[in-house]
Amino acid sequence: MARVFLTGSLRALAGSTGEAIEIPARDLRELLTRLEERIPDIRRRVDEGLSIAIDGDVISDPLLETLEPDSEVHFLPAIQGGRG
Amino acid sequence: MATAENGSSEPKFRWIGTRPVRPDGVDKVRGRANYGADHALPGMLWGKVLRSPYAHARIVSIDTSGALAMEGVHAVVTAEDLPEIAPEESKIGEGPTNYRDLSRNVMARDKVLYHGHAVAAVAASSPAVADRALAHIEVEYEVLPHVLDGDDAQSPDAPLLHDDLYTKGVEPAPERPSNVASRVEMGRGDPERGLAAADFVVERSFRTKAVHQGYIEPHAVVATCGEDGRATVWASSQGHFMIRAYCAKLLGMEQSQIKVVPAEIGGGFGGKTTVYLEPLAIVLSSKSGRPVKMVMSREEVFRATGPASATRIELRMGCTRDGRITGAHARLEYEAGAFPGSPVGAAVMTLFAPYDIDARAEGYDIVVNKPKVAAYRAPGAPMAAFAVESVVDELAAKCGIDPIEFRLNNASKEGVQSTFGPKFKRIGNVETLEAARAHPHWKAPLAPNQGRGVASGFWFNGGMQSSATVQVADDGTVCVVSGNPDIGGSRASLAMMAAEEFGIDIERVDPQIADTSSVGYNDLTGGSRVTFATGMAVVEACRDAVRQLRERAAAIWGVEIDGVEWADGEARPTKGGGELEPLTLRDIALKAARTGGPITGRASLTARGVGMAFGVHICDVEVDPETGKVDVVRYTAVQDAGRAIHPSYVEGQMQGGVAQGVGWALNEEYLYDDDGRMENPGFLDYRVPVASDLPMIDTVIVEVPNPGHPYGVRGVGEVPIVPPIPAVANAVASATGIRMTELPLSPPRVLAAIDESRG
Amino acid sequence: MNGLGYEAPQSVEETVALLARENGAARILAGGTDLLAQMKTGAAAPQLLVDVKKVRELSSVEEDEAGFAIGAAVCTAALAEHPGLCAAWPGVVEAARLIGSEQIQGRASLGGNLCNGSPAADSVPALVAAGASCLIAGPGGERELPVEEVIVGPGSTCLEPDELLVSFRLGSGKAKRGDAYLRMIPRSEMDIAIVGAGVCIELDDFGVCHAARIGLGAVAPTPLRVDAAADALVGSRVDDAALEAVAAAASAAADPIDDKRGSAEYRRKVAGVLTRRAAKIALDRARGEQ
Amino acid sequence: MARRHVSTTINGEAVDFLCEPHQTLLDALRDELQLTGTKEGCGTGDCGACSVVFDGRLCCSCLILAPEAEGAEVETVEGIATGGELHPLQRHFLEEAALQCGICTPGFLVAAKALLDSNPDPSETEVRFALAGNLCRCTGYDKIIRAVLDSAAELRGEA
Repeated sequence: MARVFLTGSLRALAGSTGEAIEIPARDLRELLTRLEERIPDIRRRVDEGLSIAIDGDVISDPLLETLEPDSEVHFLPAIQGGRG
Repeated sequence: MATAENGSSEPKFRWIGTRPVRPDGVDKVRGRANYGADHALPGMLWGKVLRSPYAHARIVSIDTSGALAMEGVHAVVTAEDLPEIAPEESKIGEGPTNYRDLSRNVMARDKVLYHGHAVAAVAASSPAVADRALAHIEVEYEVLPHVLDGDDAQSPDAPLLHDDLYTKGVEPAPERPSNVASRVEMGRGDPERGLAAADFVVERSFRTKAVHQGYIEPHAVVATCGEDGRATVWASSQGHFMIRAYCAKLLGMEQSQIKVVPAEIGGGFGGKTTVYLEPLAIVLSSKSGRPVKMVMSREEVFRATGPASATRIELRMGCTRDGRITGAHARLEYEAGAFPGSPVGAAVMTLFAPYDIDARAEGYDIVVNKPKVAAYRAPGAPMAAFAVESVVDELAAKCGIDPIEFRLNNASKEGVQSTFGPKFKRIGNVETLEAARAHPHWKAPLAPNQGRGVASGFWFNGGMQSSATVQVADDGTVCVVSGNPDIGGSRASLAMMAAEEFGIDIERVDPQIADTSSVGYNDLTGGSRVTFATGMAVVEACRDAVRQLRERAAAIWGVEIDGVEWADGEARPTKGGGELEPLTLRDIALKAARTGGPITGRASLTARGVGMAFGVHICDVEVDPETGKVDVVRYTAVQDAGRAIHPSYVEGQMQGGVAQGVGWALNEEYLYDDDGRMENPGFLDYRVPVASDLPMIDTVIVEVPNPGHPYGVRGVGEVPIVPPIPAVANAVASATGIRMTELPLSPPRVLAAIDESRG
Repeated sequence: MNGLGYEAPQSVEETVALLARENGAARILAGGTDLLAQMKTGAAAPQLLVDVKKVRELSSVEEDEAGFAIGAAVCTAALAEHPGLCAAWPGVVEAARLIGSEQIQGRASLGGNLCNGSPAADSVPALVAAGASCLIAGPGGERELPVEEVIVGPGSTCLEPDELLVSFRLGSGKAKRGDAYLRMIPRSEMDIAIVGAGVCIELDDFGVCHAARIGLGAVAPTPLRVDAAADALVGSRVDDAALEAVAAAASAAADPIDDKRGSAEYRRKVAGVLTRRAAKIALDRARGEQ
Repeated sequence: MARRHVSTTINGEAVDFLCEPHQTLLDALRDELQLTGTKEGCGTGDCGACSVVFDGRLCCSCLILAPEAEGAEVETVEGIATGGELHPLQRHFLEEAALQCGICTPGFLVAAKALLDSNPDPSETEVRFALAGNLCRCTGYDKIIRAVLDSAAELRGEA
């Protein structure tokens, strides 16, 4: 059961009030499929330039990463020119 | 001098932590190392770029016939020679870059968007002929009103740079185009509630000017492209794989048609993580049928390559009487230059990182008629740290608490949720603050007109993709092949890690930086990632080779592989191996042909477990009250490197970051006239620090190992430029009693502030 | 910059003849540290460069009982190696030694610094304070002018196209006289002066200043000789009151512009500060204390 | 326009080259003679990367006209090491990591050698002001100054 933290605009779209929502998923692909029920264009947003942090590890171009039962997933705006 | 301090038990290394001479050093002190402009080929032509004299204008027509007719001119290129690129985000290089914008920055299409924007290019028999040819290209412009300042660009009636630019990150999506390219917001908790509960609240607005990375080597390239459509490019860049990918994308070529050979790079600091000349050189060579060399003048580097953003930052922060920060809110406006892409996202992410507080930051990326910004060492972070660390200093003073104690009271540490989302893993923020507090500099006496400032700095560092191959020669020596340009001594660090893995002498390791056709893909040198990520690939590749060596030893001894262990450069039988003699690397390598063939280790990976890092700097300044001149009289930089592989180069990164930060704080700025022309495009009036401006820069390396790396490495290149601006500003405040919030702190500005405070 | 001619005449006469022949299209090349930089940015485009470094009178420093003749093309690094000049005119030598880096010092000359015509030229305020004069050769023979009369506006001098600055004349060393030069630059080196102040003070046997001269740089379209400031010293023991007066007079005489290097107000204020500080150094040197 | 023939001496060897009158000595060294150790960082005498010793004086070769080299003595970075032995300055720069990217190193070595040839025992401040004409953006100067001071001590036989 991964705990997903959504930032400002995503949280509004997902209609969640609290900081985090619980989503059962063994890896990122599964997580995104489940999240699509709440945010239909979540995959487009990730491709367009959202970074994802899994347990503190910021991943700029995530796809297959596995999730631990107590993993925390954060969606971050992509870092523009962020790795100079 | 440097003293390494760490609490953890210290594993015994033979090479890691020592200071061997870098393997590529002799060529560099003999003047034999080849940088971008040092390559020459038979029949080579010289390429030059015609640049826009206007800050904003429509290109009505370009007539190149006059230039083409000139004797000695072999080719002319305009936007028509480059394919129209659809807007598509690139995932490599410096983070999301829009290929359409990149193409239009390499050569203007329909509109010029800044003074110095490339409009056409020629290839001719000599630089002088090329210069004359530029004068024979007739361009008809329809001059448009321009906007140079981030504030003005946001007003509704400001001239629009892109009529198809709608602000991203705003819900609901806006209907009217704007100069605000995007909005980004991050935070934790409810800062407004915290601010309401604070005993002290400080609210200030900060301004910084655009500054340049200031690399001493101007951009340079030599390219050749044959009738078979195959190109070879010798480029001085921070990533030749990025150069290949960007050129292929902008020219509509396959990457297999382009080989990029890395020249030595004469400094980059993030400014050479993109393309300016390379695509043009390829097209000029293809049209002329001859190799083409292009070298920017220093004036072109200033007018037309990426500076760091000018910024305006508003910050409100509050704390309780006993020094606990209760909340903070920041609004960051970063100028992106002609195309979207300022590092405001990274600034929003990093500015509160040193502190365990509820805080929220919103950032705006704003286009203006100035050159497109490029990354500059921890992009976006130094300007934001200027704001946060200045206000933190003021709050500490209001509470009457020592500024380092105040920071320790609020320091983020392992397990704390960051304001950009994830919880911090193992970090050295507290240890770095404690090492600074313990340093003799912190309590040393000050002379009249002197002041002392302290500041923290953070950078998250990068992982990204790296590949390495390790070839074992039959004399038992090892060639370590990787694909990251070596800006500051990384060949030495990679060789040291390989020597440690093989257990052999470093002289027997030959680190090579290979071209794009000779090693697996490597993301660029940036994000302080090379020793971390490429280092990880080298270690994996060495371990792959060692496994093969153990297999060969097992075959020679006729035992199972787990009957063989590797230590001190030789294969040894595990316990119970009886009378088997150890086999050295050379012994096994000599028999490689008969035991299966060449031994080659290989690794390609996306590096995980990036080690975020912190720095704390202490700065003493002396301020001349009658002229406003600020002199840095003492400087100490403390930084967590996780593990210092080659301490001299870690110290070098710290000292270099300090010098750039001090220059940014005191004298560096882009000056523009009302027509959008830069007034100081040269090293005389764009004042980078010279040797006599600085004292010795003492360094303290703290080592809180990063669990994510085989040797505990954290990136070190970018953190050191984050603390200097606030450290200098806090020192000036301590010396003069005046809180200055606008850079640079040049003598005229400081004297004006002093006189104003005297009323 | 193409189709450029280059000549290296051996004598003053030959040089003057060359200049006359080209009537305006030729430029003198001494160190070239200003001229070549301007040619590269297109700010100057001569047809012919006349390299004068082979002409004896321009490339040597002569000393006799009357004083010094400093060749217009002698590089500033060489001035610091002339013991007599350093002893007699420390202010002039330190001003010359502030023109650019060590590398620039290996080429830059007092002649080039003056004829480039910059209001911020480092050597000129000190030469003005030292009462230096310029020997100028032309088709009609030689003439001598006080140095402050040579620069007539930003980038322009009173020399005719066919005239050549041969040398600077300076008096010989004198007891109880001291000169000094200070400048304000944002860095510690490698900058063009935001303000420059040259001061020369002569004391009588009782320690009273009986003669003074002050030159200011970068505070007007040309380097200035500021007699009002000098008068504030004459007759005083150059005490604190006199020093304040000279500072005020210098600030009052300044007529600076705002530009990328500094604001007018800043230049006016700092002109006073630097003149006072330079006067103090010149005083110490006049008293033989430095 | 006719190219001029220039005969000069570079690092002790007689050398001839052809150049356009407007070419600088730096252009001639790099493009006509393929001595690319001397670097161009600015072209206007503000960065020191093109430092050479010209007739015994430290100069910026970007501000010297190539024709002026006629009969002159030019010393470049390529001439600092002699007989296959690195000069102490070159060795100390390597041993003390006084270079990172290395583009400014040739200019620093030429300028530091010119300094030590005339002042064998400079103070830190004297070294800093003597080298103020050489810009470095990577090192913050600390290790460069230390390497020059250590080389001076070795050359004085005190190291």
